[in-house]
Amino acid sequence: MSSLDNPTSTLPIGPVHVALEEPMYFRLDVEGETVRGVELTAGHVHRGMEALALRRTLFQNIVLTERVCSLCSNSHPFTYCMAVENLAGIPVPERALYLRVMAEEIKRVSSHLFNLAVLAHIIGFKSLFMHVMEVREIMQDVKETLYGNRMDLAANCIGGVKYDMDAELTRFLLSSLDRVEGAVRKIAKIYGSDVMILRRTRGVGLFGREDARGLAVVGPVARGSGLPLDVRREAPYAAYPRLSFEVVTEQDGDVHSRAMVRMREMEVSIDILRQCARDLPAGPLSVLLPEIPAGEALARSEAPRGELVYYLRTDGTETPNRLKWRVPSYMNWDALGVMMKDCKVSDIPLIVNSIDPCISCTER
Amino acid sequence: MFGFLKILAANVAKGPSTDPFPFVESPAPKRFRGKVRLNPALCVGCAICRHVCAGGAIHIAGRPDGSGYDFTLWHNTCALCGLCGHYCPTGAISMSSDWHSAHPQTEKYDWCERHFVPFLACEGCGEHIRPLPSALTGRIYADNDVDEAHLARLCPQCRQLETALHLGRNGHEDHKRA
Amino acid sequence: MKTTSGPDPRLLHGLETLSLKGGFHWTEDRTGNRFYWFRLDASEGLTRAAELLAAFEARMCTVTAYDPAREHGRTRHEIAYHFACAGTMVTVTVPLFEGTRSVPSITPHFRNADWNEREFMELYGINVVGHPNPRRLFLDETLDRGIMNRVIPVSVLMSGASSTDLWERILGGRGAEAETPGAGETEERA
Amino acid sequence: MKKLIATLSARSPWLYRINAGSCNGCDVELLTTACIPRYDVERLGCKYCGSPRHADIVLITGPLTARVKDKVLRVWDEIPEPKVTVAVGICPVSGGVFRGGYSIEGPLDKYLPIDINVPGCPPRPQAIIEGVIKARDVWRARIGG
Amino acid sequence: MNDILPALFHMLVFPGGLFAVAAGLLLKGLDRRVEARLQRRVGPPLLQPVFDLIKLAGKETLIPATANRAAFLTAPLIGFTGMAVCAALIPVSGAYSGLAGMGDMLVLFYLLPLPAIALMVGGSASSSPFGALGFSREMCLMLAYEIPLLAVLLAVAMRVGAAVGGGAELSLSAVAAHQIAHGQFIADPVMWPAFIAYLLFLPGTMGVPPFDVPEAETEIIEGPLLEYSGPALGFFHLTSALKSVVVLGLGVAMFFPAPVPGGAFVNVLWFLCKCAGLMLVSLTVVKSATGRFRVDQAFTFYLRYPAPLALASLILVWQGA
Repeated sequence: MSSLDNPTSTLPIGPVHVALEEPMYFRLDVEGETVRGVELTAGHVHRGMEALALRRTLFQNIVLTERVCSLCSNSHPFTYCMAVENLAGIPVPERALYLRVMAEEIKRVSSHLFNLAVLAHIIGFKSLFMHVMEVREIMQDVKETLYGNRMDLAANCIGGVKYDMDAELTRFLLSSLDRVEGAVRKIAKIYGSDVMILRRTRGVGLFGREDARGLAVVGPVARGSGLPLDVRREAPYAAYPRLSFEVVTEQDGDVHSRAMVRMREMEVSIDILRQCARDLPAGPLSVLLPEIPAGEALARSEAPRGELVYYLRTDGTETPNRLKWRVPSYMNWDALGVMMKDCKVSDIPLIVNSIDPCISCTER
Repeated sequence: MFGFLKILAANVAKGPSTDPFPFVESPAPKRFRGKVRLNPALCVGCAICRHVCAGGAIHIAGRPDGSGYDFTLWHNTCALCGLCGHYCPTGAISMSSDWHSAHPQTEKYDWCERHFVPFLACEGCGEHIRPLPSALTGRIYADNDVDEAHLARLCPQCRQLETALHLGRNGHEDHKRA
Repeated sequence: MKTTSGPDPRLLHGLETLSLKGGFHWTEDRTGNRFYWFRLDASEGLTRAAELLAAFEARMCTVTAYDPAREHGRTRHEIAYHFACAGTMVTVTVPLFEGTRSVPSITPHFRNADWNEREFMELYGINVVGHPNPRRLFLDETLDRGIMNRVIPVSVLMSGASSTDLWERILGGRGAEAETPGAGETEERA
Repeated sequence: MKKLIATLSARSPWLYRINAGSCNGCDVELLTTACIPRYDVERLGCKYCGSPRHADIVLITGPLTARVKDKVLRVWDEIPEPKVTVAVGICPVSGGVFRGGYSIEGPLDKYLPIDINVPGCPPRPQAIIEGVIKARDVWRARIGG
Repeated sequence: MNDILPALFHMLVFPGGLFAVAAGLLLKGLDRRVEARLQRRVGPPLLQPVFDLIKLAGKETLIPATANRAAFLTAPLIGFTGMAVCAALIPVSGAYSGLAGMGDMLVLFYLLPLPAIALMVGGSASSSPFGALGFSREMCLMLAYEIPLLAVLLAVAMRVGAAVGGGAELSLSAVAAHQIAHGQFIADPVMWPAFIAYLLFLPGTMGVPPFDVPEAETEIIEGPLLEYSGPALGFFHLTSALKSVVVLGLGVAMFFPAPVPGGAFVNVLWFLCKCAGLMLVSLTVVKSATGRFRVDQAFTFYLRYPAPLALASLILVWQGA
């Protein structure tokens, strides 16, 4: 409607742009306010981490992988450690398996809260953004109290975990979970009924089930399009085989349904955390390490953004021969092409945020 | 919108949730991983901390005169991962809950944890060595009735010799008793 | 708890026939998840393997190129294609002979192989025949193609992150550079 | 008079953040610090702005990767003088765990005059506030207060 | 000569000029502080907008290389001058009855869009693609909110006009005087739809959520303001402060202008309180409780709700209800 001037023009977004948490460059062909073509240039956060990993010892790589991305920062060392353990056949103690799941789910809740908060930020709903971020602060406090850092938990080590829970910390965790759960329910109600949110997110960034299958998307993007993909269910690891949880899906495949998947997943995660706190077995936190033999191994996990794959290849020395990881966002970027087709300029940040893209993960 | 007004009203009623930090100190929780600290009395210079440090923050160098070694940890490249403390065999390295890290650029290279750890002369052969901390000797010789304090002040060779002799003596006595 | 029962035996059999002699085995993690590993005869087999995997609705997870030996002066590559198929992982490895620097693209069968292939093109300097969009992906133009092929000398492996230049500034003349004291080392390693 | 103006001006430090290839950790913590009620930098007069041209204090995260370098330097140039630069996290200060990578151009002080460092991985929001306050003092001194 | 001096005084000191600037900045400060409270924050000091302006005055003004210099630099002045004139037209009952003369409501109607036009000029002069997008969005939004504004003004003018003998009374001071004598319009059910329409018009003209589309930070990085810095940016802020006094003062004059007993000083305070009240209801709370419309949604919103409401009042007035 505002295409008063020339029919198409070029609009650059990024690499340094407020709506993008991270640098990514989009070149849009726009016709008034309507997007006709998208071309993206990546690589601004490419730090050459896979080359660095070959120069670090197997221990140093725990820390290095944690810095792939700080929003899913627990999933990386966790899956990396699983790859080492799969390779060397290290039996991780039962207690450690539960503690690992706890760290993972705590991160998932705060990661999803962050994504939902940014959604509100993008549509200019500042108060809601702040409200959700304040709820996230409860989880940040949990992380800071349990693990000593608000982003990078440093919970994992090869063969187990580095930290323990005691009665007092468990009490603290459970009471925090109660607070978060109450707040999340209220937030879910707002996201599900607020006129402003519904008008901005319903029917925007449509991504159908067939597209989801064809582009092999993962995580909440796939589940928002009705595909029940979840590594925790498909190939259970750590303590997940002993926990009961639901794989959340939504059918509409728009920005709103991806948001609602995350919303409902938080409640599932809170439930998993309660189960872990209840069933936490006694025992050691980690095992003594054997020599790491030469070989290759894979490990998979469900990070907050979807399936995460680690491939490790060793040659009997202290440094890996190859360490490669495929992050969930890597699979989801292509989906943007489908979602952004003929969308409005105002909806671009919203659509980009709806795949919860992690650029630092993708580019390493 | 109207649902959200309720939250706004509740917000006003609850009052600000702002941390009064710059005006009042904000303590970190007990487990907080802040600046790394070294207790030089416990450090034996094994350098496992340097080995596992992904940021390359730790530097350990002996003095040319053999009087001891310098331990330097540069906070500006420390990722606060805590692996050094986790793998430290004597518990010499720990994470403090000190999170104050802002400093002007002029202090960039001085933002360090520095310690000089002296060597002592071995009570056996006189060579410069780092005595074993009591925490460690206590653990190693928990089941033996040896003079731990003396053993701690021996170089590895003399200590080996001494323990062998000791075991030999005891073993001999046991044998005699039997 | 597992909802899936593993890949179709016909797929496994088909991949096995494409493999080198003895180039097939499987491993299992502690939870009982299986990983199938195939080593292909030659890179031509890749296209047929991809066809087969696509027919059995495998999902391409990722592709890893690597240099198995990391020897000085020689580069030899292997490319491992990782697929998820009915809840298990199937890895198809294509060894490239020394001097061979190209593989066929599998994008006709797996749309999402695009980025993966561009990535090993730029990082390892391997050519992909038939790639629809062979631009650089992440690597800046100022950096050489095939940057991962640079052999890393073993001496810098251990603490690659520290440079002497930097430490001279930090130490600021305190304590001259000397080697790590040996004291204690032997005990702690034991 | 000049001193008074400087003192009053220093009560309005507007923040701008640049991501020079960060892993998100510091970046998210910056967003948290700059925008949420718990830390409320607005009570210090700070405002978080979207355009570099409105900024007084620029907070940079990340180790400065090869591809982002020119863009970061260009954006930094667009910030009107007088300005103060703060490096947040260990990456811009020293390269952190990424130091020595083939794609890392940092540390940042090779290219930009840094005033304040706030190391940490990531630093606590309170530490970032402390950095902003120190930066504000630098800024006040720079405009003559 | 005798006419010019007071006029100049009204333009430069009270209620235009100094007073309006001070009042505007104070209102902005209050707005930010109350918004902070709604969001569980402490918020900035009340005088924060003043500090911001002092700061901006001392910064350098960067001009993009590709910009049209003259247009880029004059744009902020256009809006400022327009609003300074407008401010002198607002009657402060009990202290100042407005500039004598007919038709100042029409003048206001024509001058009010000036800040928006200044933004459009500045945005297109900066030659940034975001500025251009901001331009088209501002234009679109302006078309939408001017319709209800016109209807509201006419409804008020005709209501007063009908009472004094037919036609429309376009003098604001007469509008205020009429209400002081015969009861305020806020207590007049016929005028309620118009009042609601005016409340809905305010966030649009002030560019706050849900109608901040031309300056949407997360979409087009503050659009037209993106390239401005230093004193030039300061002028835009100043204009916005003045404009808030103008539109809020206009609302007060049109719907509840009655003074309180006491001197001029008390009534100036009373006027400010009424402006602040109007601001809190129509701007502060609204922007805290909503997100941002897409530009097409904002456009249809204005055509769907405020315009019919204002027309309803107008028709009722016309029918002589």
